[in-house]
Amino acid sequence: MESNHPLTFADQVRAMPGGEHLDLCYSCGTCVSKCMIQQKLEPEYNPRRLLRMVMMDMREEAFNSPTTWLCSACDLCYPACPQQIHISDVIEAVKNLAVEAGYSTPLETVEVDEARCSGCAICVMTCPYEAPHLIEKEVNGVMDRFSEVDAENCMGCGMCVAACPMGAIARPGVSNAEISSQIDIKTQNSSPSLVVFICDWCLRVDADLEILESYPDNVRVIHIPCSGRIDPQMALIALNSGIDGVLVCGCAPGECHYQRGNYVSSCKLSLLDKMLGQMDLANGQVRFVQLGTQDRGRIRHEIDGMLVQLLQEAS
Amino acid sequence: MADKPKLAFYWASSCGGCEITITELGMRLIDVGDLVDIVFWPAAMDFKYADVEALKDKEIDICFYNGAIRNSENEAIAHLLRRKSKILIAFGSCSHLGGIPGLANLFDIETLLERVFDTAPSLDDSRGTRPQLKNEMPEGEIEIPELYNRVKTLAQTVEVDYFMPGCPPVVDQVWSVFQTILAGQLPEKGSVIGAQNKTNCDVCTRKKGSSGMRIKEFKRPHEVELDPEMCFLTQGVVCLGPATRAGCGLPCINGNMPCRGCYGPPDGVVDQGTKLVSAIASLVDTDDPQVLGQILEGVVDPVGLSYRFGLAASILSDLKYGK
Amino acid sequence: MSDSPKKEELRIGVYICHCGSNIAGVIPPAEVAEWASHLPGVVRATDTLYACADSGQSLIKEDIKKYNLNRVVVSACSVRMHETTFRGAVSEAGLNPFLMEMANIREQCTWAHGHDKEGALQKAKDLTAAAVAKAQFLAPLEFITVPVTKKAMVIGGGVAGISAALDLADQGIETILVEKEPTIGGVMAQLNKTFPTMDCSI
Amino acid sequence: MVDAARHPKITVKTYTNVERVEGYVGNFKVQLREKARFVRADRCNGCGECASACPIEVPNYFEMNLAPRKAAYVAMSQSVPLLYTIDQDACIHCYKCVDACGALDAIDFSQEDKVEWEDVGSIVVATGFNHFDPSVMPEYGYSRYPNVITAMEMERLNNSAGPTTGNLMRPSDGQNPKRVAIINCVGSRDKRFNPWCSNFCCMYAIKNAILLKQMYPDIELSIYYMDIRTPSKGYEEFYDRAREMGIHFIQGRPGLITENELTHNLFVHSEDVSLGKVMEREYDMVMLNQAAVPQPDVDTVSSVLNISQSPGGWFMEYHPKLRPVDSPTDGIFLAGACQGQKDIPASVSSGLACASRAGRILHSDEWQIEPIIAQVWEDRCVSADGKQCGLCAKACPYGAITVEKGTAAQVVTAKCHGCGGCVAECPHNAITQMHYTDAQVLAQIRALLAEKPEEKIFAFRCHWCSYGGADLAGTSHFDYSANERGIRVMCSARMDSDFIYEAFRLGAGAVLYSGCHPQDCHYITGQRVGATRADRLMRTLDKLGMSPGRFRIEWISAAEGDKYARVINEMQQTINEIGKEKLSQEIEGMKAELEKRARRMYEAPRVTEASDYSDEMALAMSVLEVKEVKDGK
Repeated sequence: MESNHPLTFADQVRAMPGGEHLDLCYSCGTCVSKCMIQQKLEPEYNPRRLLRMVMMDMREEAFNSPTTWLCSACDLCYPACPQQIHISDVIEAVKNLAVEAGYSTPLETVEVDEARCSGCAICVMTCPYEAPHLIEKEVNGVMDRFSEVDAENCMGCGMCVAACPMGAIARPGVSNAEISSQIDIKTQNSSPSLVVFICDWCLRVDADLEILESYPDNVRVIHIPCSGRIDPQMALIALNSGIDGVLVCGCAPGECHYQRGNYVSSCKLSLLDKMLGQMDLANGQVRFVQLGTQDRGRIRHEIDGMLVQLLQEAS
Repeated sequence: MADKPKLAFYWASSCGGCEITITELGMRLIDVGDLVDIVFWPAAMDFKYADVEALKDKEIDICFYNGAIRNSENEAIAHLLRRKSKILIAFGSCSHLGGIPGLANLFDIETLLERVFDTAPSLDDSRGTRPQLKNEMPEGEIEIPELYNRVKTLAQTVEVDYFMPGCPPVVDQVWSVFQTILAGQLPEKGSVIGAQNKTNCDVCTRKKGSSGMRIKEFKRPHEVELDPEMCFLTQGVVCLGPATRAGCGLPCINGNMPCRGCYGPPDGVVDQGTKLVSAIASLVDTDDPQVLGQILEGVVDPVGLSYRFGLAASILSDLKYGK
Repeated sequence: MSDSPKKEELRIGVYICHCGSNIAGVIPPAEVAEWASHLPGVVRATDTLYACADSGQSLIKEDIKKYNLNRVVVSACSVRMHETTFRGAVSEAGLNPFLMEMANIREQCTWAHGHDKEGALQKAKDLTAAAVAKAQFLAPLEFITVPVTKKAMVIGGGVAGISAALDLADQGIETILVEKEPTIGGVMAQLNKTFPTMDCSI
Repeated sequence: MVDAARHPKITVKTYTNVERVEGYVGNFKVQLREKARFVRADRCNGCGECASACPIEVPNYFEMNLAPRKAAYVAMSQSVPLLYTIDQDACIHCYKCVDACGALDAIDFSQEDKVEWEDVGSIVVATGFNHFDPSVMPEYGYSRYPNVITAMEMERLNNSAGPTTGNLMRPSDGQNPKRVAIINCVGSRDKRFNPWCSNFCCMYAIKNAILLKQMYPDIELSIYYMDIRTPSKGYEEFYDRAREMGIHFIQGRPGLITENELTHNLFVHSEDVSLGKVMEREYDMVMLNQAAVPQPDVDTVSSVLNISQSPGGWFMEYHPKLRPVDSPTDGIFLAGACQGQKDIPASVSSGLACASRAGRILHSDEWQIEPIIAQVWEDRCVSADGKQCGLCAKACPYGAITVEKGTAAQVVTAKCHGCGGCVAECPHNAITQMHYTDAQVLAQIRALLAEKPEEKIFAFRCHWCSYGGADLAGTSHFDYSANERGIRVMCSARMDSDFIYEAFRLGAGAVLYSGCHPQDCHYITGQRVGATRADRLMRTLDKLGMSPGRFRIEWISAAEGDKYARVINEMQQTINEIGKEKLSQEIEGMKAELEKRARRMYEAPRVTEASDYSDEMALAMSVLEVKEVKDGK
């Protein structure tokens, strides 16, 4: 029945694709328990409450809620939702409305250095959120092409930073230099040195984070937002600086927080492995493991296993 | 310079294309001849090593050294010319990055010699002979240079003042470099001359990929009808353009063939190969782990593809042979 | 075979039910009744607030006697709801129950076409006319009686099956309790205590 | 249980399957197959010697496979009847049991399945329900994490007759758990598995919690719930009692369970909805309160008994409110959870209700059946003048028609259920169905298509399914086009092709031919007869050049109100797309052809009269319209 009163905030969201079944939500909390953002990033993050705000037409609260901005549509929650509501679509709809209303994202997003950018559009093709796009601009009299990042869509995962062959795109805190500078291990004893690049989202439980910190300093842990942020060059720099092994940890297939970071890094590392093989250097020095949300305690096996293998390799 | 500047050319381990590119200057070679005094150019003029040794140190103003360091002779002459010349330019991909000879780093010496002297298809019977460093000949004892285990670039052997990339460097760039030298406007030491600082994509006019456009299957250039208007990556063909310095005027891309990366990495990038691998791996379009493996089968020879010219200068070589 | 028609004079009574507001909320029953009164063979047409209620049924019964009706058409709810009710009412007034025909102008008209009142009204008239048309060819029928085997079968030996079997048996009916497992008891027998009284389950 | 076995009037037949059911209310014939137990019921005294001698052990379904049983077994010690059974799949024929039985000589391996027919007046179906297997929910790790168990496994573990004689032990290390979590709605209220609420699990969770608290006072118990539903008398007080005993109630459906590999302790990840905070709590054991689902063999039972199912697989009742324990077939009643999820009080009361409903029939000497059966017109039946026909007999699902050459077909009144299939199949209109004669149906068709037929969507619906579906569309207020005009016959087998030709001849815009889904048909194979005729009609009408979509065949159950509304709206869409002029052209174009086909209808008795009457009716209806406009009403 077409009602003639003006479209409420909830109606607008319902009109968006994925927002149709919004009202089926009976606030059971499964999505919040599957999602890791509240645990790892923002205590106020709560998709269930955002749906309630939409249903109750609480427009301003919804625009100001961190949930609107931090959801990276990884869809861990959607297959678990008993009412089969596409929660990330609803959040995206709210975000689009918020952007229209002039709100902006609190997230650290990437910027393009136009002095270096050659407009090759690799970042445009890589980004799962379609944040970068090519623009034409006149620079001292000559038309030139650059990539420009739409801050509202950028989730700050850094996949484009690793993909850019020029290093022309960067996010403060995870630039190539800042990561490479952490690759140094001064080993005194004979135990093998290992660099562990680990994404922020593949260890679900805090207990596993403690395991990670419990290793002596011959194991150097480098946190990156997504395993997709890894660049094979960093692995080579590590090996070249005398480090014995490189372990890259990403999320299990289908569970990447930024949708495709784990596939991207598994491609990079298998190509790197193939190249090391061609140079007959392939002896398991570089490994990529994918940890699922239910793989509690597996990080210990992976690191211990690698250290043992490196020890055998060395002797 | 008071009188005519002294110029030297040397041809180490390379195909000689860089020498020919000088001759391509054509009539302009004559003007160069008037302005400069070429004191050493084994490929074109009959100078001997003794003539170079006879020169005072730093007497040669500019020395164009092309070719990788493959054997003891290349190294010796490199040191000699370093001593004798004020400015030493690594001319062409081989001296700049190792070039095609650099690909020898994929194999150790024994495999190479075995291939050449034993198992090569053109051999009818191989008695396992190997070249000897010293040989007694009727005319007397002759020596041949010793083959090093690792192909090195010029900069990995001696201190190099300027780098001029290209396989070979395009003749117009050579001419413009001559002019800058004659005008004495060379930039500060260690920089790359005869090329721009951004990548080929900056100058390439093909239509680039849009968001979400990804590679479902890698194809080799001969396996697909290449569309001259579209960027190669959007057609699943790996082009090294995005990771290669601009300056060659895109002869390959305009000839509808993907760029092979001979001009080396752009400013600020150390290792061209891993940068390219990182880029194309980001474009693979699947979220099914099994399909991932099949797609990567399409990249048949990753080292040959991404390090066609830069293997000697790459970290992979350092890893294999140690610093 | 009573289908050969005696040329008896058709006296059809048509009753349009309001069903409170379920029908009257969408279409005007009085108008339908007035319209139906002009249909051939119709001698009595009126609307009633609740045809299935006692008042509605007694109105039909009195009309059958008063107008000497030999067919009755009731436009009201679904046949699955009150066909037995109206057959009962009609037979109490001495008319063969199978000379009553219903038209479903609630579930299949007003409730489904609330958005198109005009269309619903036209449809209600047509459905009533169809019932009147069929009424013209209705013949009196007698229920067929069949003998009843005085035995019951309960398939499934769980708590529900056992309760049914026990009750039937206590009514003196021979009962066969069939269970596919080796023992009766079903899921209940597997339980330890049962809520809310926490007593045993066997 | 025991008094059911001892009751003089009850004969208990266990290890027996129902294979075929025939007949009708008051006169059912049921074929039972008593599977061979290889134990003589008259001799076995349940001593169990054979079991202790038997070398074979297989998982015991009764103990939820937590404990073994022998090939010669009784499900539980209080089995009724206390009669051992030898499981053919497990038995290796070592005959040790025979020696152990000794003089009693109760074991007899020559036993065969016993198949017999039983005459009964009424049938009560009480086949019960099954439990949802949570292993299809990887997030809870059932069958991967040893200490995650289901509700029924918990029931057996803390049952004194159970595998651990009532001592609750953790499967991983046999210790008594200190911290136990119960997770509700596992597989219930979940669109991925079962959308319904299983009715009793909230109370079931509270019962288990209280039981455990009583057995192990220092145990720590948490129940994860979305809503606690305690609807009946005494239930809310039961819930309060649990709270007072210190059982934690955490509102928030857990999204995930992870396990510590070494200790096999479980971590339940959930949002505490009241606090809005994600939390992870450690437990020694987790019980998954699994959903109630229909029995796996529900399709076989519904086809044997000829009763239909509502969505999800529960048996469908005649009317959810007015006749909740009756099945659509007279004389068959649905007791307990097989009709829908129920707790024990509800199951018992529905069992007792079925007893009284069945009693209604069984206490009367005779039972009335609606007189809507078929009748033959001997003078028109060609078999009477020696021709070979018998089409009516072939169409009858119940074999109620006997045809011998030289005499007219005979209908056995008792066997005829009144589907009308024979009437529509007879090419000579020599057989009619009381209360649904050709004349009556034709009169309805003509009255309904008297005004602007090209706008109308004419729907033939069968009483049991699609008419019920149309009703449900109304009760659920699914709007559909008011141009629909529908008539009701008992079965789609009754929908004579002449009716369809007649409807199109009169200019109907579109015609819907609808009935039950194949397995739901009230008359066993009636639907198949209707379906073959409908397909033939579709081909003929296509050949005649009818635009696609104007004649549509849809099988709609009484539970598919939304489908009925959708189909009618789609047909309205089709008519709009075809457009008025093309439609009337098509109707005119096909008139002659349809006239030829519908002519056969007019030879039927009284049909001619019906047509004159209908003309009179159509005229009256149109005049009334005109009159109305004139009077400006």
